[in-house]
Amino acid sequence: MSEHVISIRVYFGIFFVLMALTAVTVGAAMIDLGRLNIVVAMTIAVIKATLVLLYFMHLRYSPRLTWLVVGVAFAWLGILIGLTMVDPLTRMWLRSFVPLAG
Amino acid sequence: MEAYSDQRERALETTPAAGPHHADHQHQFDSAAQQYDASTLGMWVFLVTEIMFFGGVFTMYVAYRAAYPGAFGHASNHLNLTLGAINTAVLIASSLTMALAVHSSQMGKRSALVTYLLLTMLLGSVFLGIKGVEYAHKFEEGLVPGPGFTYSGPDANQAQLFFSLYFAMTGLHALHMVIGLVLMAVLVLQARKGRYTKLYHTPIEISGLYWHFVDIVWIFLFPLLYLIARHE
Amino acid sequence: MEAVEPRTNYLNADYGIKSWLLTKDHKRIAVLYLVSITVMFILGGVFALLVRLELLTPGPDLMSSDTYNKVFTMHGIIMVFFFLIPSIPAVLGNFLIPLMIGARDLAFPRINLLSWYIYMVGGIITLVAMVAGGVDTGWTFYTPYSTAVSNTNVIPTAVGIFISGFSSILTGLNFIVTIHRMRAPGLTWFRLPLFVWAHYATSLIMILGTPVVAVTILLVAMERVFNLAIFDPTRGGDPLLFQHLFWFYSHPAVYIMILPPMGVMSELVTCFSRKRVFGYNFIAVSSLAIALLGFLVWAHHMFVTGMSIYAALIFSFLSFAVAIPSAVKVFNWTATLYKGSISYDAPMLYAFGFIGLFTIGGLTGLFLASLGTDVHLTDTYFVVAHFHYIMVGGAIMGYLGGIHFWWPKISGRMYPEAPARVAAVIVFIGFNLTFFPQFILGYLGMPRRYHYYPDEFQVLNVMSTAGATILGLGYLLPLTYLIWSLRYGAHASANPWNATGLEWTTPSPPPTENFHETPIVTHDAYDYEDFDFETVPLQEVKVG
Amino acid sequence: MPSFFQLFPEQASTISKDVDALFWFITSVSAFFSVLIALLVIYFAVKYRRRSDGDRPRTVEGSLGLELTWTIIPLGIAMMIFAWSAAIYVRIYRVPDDAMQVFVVGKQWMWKMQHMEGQREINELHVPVGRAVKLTMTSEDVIHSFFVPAFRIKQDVLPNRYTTVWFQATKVGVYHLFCAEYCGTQHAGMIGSIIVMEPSEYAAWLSGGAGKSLASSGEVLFQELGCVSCHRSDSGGRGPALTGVFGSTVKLQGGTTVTADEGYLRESILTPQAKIVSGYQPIMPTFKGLVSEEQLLQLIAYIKEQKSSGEDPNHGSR
Repeated sequence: MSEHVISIRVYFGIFFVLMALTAVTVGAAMIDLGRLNIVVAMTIAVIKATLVLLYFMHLRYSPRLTWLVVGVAFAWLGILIGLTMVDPLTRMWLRSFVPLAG
Repeated sequence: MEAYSDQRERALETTPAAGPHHADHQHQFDSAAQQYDASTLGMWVFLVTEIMFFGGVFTMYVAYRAAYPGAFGHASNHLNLTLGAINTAVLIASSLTMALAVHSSQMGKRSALVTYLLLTMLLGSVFLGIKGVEYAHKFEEGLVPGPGFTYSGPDANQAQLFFSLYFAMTGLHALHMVIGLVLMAVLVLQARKGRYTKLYHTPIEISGLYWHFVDIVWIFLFPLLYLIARHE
Repeated sequence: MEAVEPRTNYLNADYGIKSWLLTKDHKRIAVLYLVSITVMFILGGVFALLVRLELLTPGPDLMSSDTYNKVFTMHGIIMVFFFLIPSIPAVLGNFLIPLMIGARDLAFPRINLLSWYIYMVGGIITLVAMVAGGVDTGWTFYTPYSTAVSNTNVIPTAVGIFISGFSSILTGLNFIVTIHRMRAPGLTWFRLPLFVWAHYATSLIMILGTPVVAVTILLVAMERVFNLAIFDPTRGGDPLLFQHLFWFYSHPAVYIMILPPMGVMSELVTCFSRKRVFGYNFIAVSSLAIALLGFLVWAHHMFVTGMSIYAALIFSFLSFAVAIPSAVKVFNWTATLYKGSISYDAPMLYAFGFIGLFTIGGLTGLFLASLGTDVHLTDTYFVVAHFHYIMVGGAIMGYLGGIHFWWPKISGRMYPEAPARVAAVIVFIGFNLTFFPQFILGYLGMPRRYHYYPDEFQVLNVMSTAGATILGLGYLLPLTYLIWSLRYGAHASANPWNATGLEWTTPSPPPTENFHETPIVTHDAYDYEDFDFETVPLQEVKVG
Repeated sequence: MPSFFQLFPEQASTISKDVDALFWFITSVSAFFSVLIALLVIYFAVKYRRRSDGDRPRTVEGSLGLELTWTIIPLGIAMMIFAWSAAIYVRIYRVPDDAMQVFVVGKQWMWKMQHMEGQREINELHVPVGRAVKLTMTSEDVIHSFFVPAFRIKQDVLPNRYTTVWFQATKVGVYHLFCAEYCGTQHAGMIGSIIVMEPSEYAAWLSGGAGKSLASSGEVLFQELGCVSCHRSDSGGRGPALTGVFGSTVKLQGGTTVTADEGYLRESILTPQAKIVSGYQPIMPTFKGLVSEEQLLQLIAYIKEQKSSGEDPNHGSR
């Protein structure tokens, strides 16, 4: 049984980090960073999600197969978004297509 | 993975094959350990499908935000940031109480388990309540896509895309919350009956995985929906 | 063969409707699926015949355009979502995977039963929508036609398909966990039958792809119900985005349909040539390669849609790559025949048919992966012919081959051999006569989904309709004699084909718990050289 | 028109021979491999048929060399087809600069064509032989697809967007035009003819019954809709002057730029707020619902003719 008991202190620690990161992401959104705004927001979201995955969801103490499963999920999410976006992002390069109007 | 059949071979040594069914696992498994491993793997695989399910909507979001950054920025500012941020905090807190519920079940503390589950349900309900208030505001302000859409900002058409995605994403998320609440209600009833012990509490664990996943979805929804172009 | 003694097996362990509807036995659930998808197959087949009858003449004379559009739509929806996708996985996979890996059941028997109920609910909703007026969007539900224009039953049909998607997801989930966690001692990954490998790859596609199409179809319904703007071009929506999300699943779905019959092929070819499969590792890994690469090629359905030409170049390139693992499989099966001891039993005839038709189906895919020719051929009958070679010539041939092969295991009875061989030949001839002319029609430029057409296309259409009639008769034969065999067929021994594989080590039909003792595996798959052949003369077991 | 029964479609455009060459190349590759597999299967099935129930064939071990051979050779052939076909594809969609322009609007269930000279046709398109023709197409409702088998071209026609394709006919005659993307009840009836004529006959056809040219219809609209009050020909208007704007690079607010093509002009008329030209106020109202797809194309034809140099405005060339 690959069960692992995490101490309550760790749970509360992660909780406070998550709360702090929420405050940071709201604060960062108020500052004009240009294109960096979205990068900062997404980086913080990824960090928060990773913390939840690793500690609340015990991924850190899970077998390698679980890591593989999670990895596959995000890889396929990447395929879905990445390969889909190849089309709209390059659509106007050669043909005179402007995406849409309306 | 490769070693798994060896693992099962070991399990067989302690549990005679196809022998009398033991109370601590279902008949198709050889041991409680195998059942536990299968159940958690099953939940993780299910979460993969959930990631792809939300992934479809996220793809739509990415495509349209890339096409209409301005419209999305303006429309985003019509969302209530305070309520959104409070909800984020509420949901993270509910994830904490859920983690504590799992912890209590691992320790075999029945009453703490029930308390934490109820707390999680309470926080989940608060989240849904606040979401309901936000939805009501959107209806009053005419920000619901369709013929009644009265939006004063520029690019009203593309703003409809934003609000459609807002309702689709938060709606699907809320639906998952409701399912989670139902799951937890069942867990509370079972826990009260003493169904879960220090040795057997797999349903608590895998429901916890589900609840944290719903939290993760919100962790992405919050900045994507509420935090665009807030500095303008 | 020894006298038949009453023996408890999964079929006679319990009686009554309730014992079936509440069963958690994977074998009984497989039988439930077998009955339901057969009904769906007959329905879809009737629609196909209606389409072919209408196209016998150039004019619109059998039905109105509206009806015709609904008929081909229902043919597509029923065959794709309610027959082909569940066919081999839900029937043969459900029945055989636990048997093949030496387990007592799938990991989650209740979820398995739930998946059948979900399938039934989705199917019934779709059929009700059909009876209540039908739907005319084509099985592809392209927006904005499906969201803004069609005034048919799009919403209930979409909901039905959305629901049935979860049946597929749960089946895939169950298989993955079962294959990971419940293999018998000694059954390492590279000792697994290739049927199991194929189903593992199929399950990956089911869990990774199905959710995307589910949410997409759901949003199409939402757009109609709540007037959301998701794909609506008048509010800035991009109809091509729908196509991307739709094909992200629906192209890999083709591999959901073809990987399982490929798995069946490996079992048939080895058993009936009594040889270890040639290049086991390559066939196993090529299944995974197909599952992965299959997700990278979807936009080859969109080369003329106004998609970016750079995206078209990338997707075309990747589409050629996915052809390779399929080719590897075909070459390996052919090489397996070399120096074998080949018998011509009915399942093997289907296997020969599969190899031939799948080869043609796969190779004609090159025309559609290739950008320059796809522009001319896409949306024509060339595409129709191509995917029917894969889905009917490949998937259904494989399905029928598998059903014959495992029929003794499932039913405990032998089917009559002579009519089975005749049926296999008729299906092969009827199939080619139906679909080969359509390649030419497509090259000449006849578009798909046309209710009526210019006169010069008639001769080929008449050939196609004639073939469809033969094909339909060919399918009726197995339906008849298989049902006949349930009562009059000879009793089957545990291993009538002298095949390796754990499923043949347990009696036919198997007991509810599958194995009285958990088997311990010490050999590689298809180890026919060290196999202990039973000397029961085959003739005695068979009736034909 | 094609005969009663045929096996090969007509070749009537410059691209069709190239497409067919590739088609027959892939056909021969496919035929070769199909026959190879079929012969091997039949040969093995006969030669190694089970002669007695006691047959115990020996295992033939897999061979890495063989596996690599039948991986690499098909891969090589596939890559060759990819390169060949990609070259043809780019040709089909890269419009030559000297192409004459025709505007196409698809709707359920008809094709509406507008020539630059003002002729309008429904479900028929007259074109001269030997001249490149560029089609700029849009749809009023659902997705359609402009398919001329004899030319080997096909392009989907989308609502709210322009797509383009071109062809150059090589043979005088009448050819099928099909809608190839399912578009509803009368999809099979959304057909028409491409009528390829000798240039002289085409000129005669053009001059018969010609009304105002597309650009002059656009000019009338430009006056009627009041566009002219802001988009004055000098630079003092409240909106940017449109002389020479087509094909130029426009600076937008926020520092980005955009090429002023048909799609950009269309968007600017229907959704003026989407892209504001740098130095101007977002004051233009939308003309969505006020102009039809055909009128939009007329306006665009007019704007295209407002060249800054003294080019001949009567030709649709860019």
